[in-house]
Amino acid sequence: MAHALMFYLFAALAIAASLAVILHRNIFKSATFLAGMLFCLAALFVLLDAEFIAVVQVLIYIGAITILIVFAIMLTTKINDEHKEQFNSQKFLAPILALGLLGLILTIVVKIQWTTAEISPVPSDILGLIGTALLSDFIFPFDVVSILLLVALIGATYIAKQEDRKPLVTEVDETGEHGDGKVKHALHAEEVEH
Amino acid sequence: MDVILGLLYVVILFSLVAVQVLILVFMERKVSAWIQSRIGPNRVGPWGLLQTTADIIKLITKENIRNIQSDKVIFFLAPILAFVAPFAGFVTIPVAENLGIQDLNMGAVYVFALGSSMVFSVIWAGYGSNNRYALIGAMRSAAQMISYEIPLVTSVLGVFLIAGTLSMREIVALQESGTWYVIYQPLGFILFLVAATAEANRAPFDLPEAESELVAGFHTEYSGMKFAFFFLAEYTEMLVACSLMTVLFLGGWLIPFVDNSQIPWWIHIFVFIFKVYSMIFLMMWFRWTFPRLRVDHLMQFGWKVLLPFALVNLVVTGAVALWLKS
Amino acid sequence: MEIGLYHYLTLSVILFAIGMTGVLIRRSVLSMLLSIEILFNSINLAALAFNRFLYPATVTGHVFVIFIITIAAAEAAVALAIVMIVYKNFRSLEVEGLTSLKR
Amino acid sequence: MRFLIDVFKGLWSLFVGLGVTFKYMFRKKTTVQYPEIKKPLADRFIGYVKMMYETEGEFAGHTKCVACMACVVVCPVSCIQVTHDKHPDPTKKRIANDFILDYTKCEFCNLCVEACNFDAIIMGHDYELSFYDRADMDMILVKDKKYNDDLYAASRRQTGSEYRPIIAPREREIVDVINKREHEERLKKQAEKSPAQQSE
Repeated sequence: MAHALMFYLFAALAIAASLAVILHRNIFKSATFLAGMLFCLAALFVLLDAEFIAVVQVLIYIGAITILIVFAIMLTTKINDEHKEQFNSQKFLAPILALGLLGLILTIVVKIQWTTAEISPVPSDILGLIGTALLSDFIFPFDVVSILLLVALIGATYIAKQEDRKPLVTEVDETGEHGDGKVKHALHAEEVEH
Repeated sequence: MDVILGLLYVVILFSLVAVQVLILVFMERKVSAWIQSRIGPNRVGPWGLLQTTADIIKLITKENIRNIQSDKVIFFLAPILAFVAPFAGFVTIPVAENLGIQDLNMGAVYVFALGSSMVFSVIWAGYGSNNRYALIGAMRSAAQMISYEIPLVTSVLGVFLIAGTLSMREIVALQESGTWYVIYQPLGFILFLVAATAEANRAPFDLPEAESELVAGFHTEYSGMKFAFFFLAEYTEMLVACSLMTVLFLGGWLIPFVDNSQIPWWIHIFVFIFKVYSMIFLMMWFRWTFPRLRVDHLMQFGWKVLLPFALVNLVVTGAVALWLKS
Repeated sequence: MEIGLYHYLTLSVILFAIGMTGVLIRRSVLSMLLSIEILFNSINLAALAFNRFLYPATVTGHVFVIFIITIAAAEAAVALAIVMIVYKNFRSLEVEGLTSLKR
Repeated sequence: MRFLIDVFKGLWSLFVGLGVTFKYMFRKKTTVQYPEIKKPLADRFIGYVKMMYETEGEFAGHTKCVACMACVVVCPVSCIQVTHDKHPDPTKKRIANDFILDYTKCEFCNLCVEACNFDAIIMGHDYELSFYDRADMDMILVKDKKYNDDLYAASRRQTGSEYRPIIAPREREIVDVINKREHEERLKKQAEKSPAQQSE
């Protein structure tokens, strides 16, 4: 009973939060709602007896990825520009398409008879099992992911650090000057001093 | 029934933490006074003991001021999250052999996860106040916190490697017979101490709220009760960090070289509290000794010194553990 | 009614549809990034639900989720670097404007 | 290698710093418990304007101020108000009846004291200038020509121990010498004048 109650509560919250993510005009609040949705999902993971994944979700998704996105938001977009058009021309077509897809997958999900007759208890030492699995059965994907992370790290640093490339903007900004010289310093103030 | 019991736990824990924070604030003022050859608060109550109580009463009865253009909801939620996140970390910390609310299977990681979600409260505070100083302070603070989280977690991995478990209670039990993990992991302990100080935004890493540079960083706009919550959050975070240190490195409630099963549980509690308070004293001592870091040095220190040492520590620990095993 | 696999899968599919809508209708690159995170998480939920209800003795679903989270972190880092450079060059993050690799 | 040496040197320096502050923890405390214990002030301390009164002679207790208005004129913030009356001493023309100083304006610039030709006001050693009421800050230094103990106490919190403040001792000496000389000259003049008057 408690399980069902918790499930419906967090499911409703997750759906509401994700709707807020895609519909809210203020992008900072969108990111905040994303964190809320991730937290609800972490709660659902606990209901699914995956406490470790729930903790990792909070630690990495909320604590690192969402914060990174918030940083990018702060550094680029004008947050309070709420009167701007936020949606593109597909805003009526896309939901229909998504609803169609939803119906399709739901039909498939319902049609299939999953063999869930008995729910056996989960092993107690799930953490040890994950560790063993990562370093035995999944050692190759594990290595590939490690290398991918490293490559992404180097690549991201390389892309973000191209300060000697000239900014290509030539539009006139408010002061009447060309944007040329002024664009650089904001993002790369700390690199200049080295 | 469970719900009522849980609520009871929360209320008890909250009052305990609040009292601890009162004591800690008083202790901080006294330690700072001694280091600067002063006397410190000595007027309100006997030996000035009621000084912090008076301060808190003043903060609570203060008018609640809010910038009219600030974001109401986010502005309100930020101090609450800032306090709740470290407060919830107390759930897993074992104070004595059978004392502690819940021993989670991955207790330590749970505490770190809560610590990482604290960053959000800082960003909320900065954004919600609609104030540039607050926003700059918040961004600095967030950058600092996510940078120092990595060495913080990496430095304790050695302990987990030796212990082979993430459960706090088992980690303490493994340190019976005086083999504290600080002996096996001195480097890890130092790194954890430094990173935890930075994580709690304490001096010398208190750039986010640098009084002389940024007014008060992300809580510039906060006053009264909400400010009190941020204050509470800082000290709670310190308590959690020091409790973690005690559990992971200093043998929790255990007394070394003594048969601990013969000792009554209330002595264990006192031993635990004594250890936690000595670590807190160390942190306060840091605060009143070291000058504040410059912002670029802060990042350099985190990434170029702490992280490499933490990784080296981890690799060496792993290699030695493997060698001993084979 | 007992909460079973169907419930979790339904929730997962709904979240997936919402995420997809978000990717399709938003103009800003960052909003699309947020929607992609929703997509990732709906997959995580499905993986964990399958693991819990079909093969509870193994941890394959958990391992998958760990990989997905790792890749999401890498993706976020690279995407944000690209967002930075795009913003530097175009002063805007709207997808319609980003039709050329160079301007 | 150099990096490692730097790191260890840095670590060592931190320990040294901790040692220094640890030593300071057991030093003698330098706090002065203020309201109970007061540090002696420097002689030149500029506090609170004080009125001087005649201490001897026929008119002891009367103010020295003769309402020449020099201080009123020189005051940069116009914080002094003086009303005057006829002086009971026939050799002097006027005497201050009310001497009111507005401390909300006063900036302790010492100009009035320098302008005073009769040594009637002086910068005292009182520095506790906080009040509960704005009206208290209009301080009445003289009322009805004479020093009035009650009035004086009421107009401010009496904190200074000595009524007659010490300014820099050397200056005090010079002032005393000058005063003495002037007094003698005045007496001499009087003595010269009076026989002449008598003779006339």
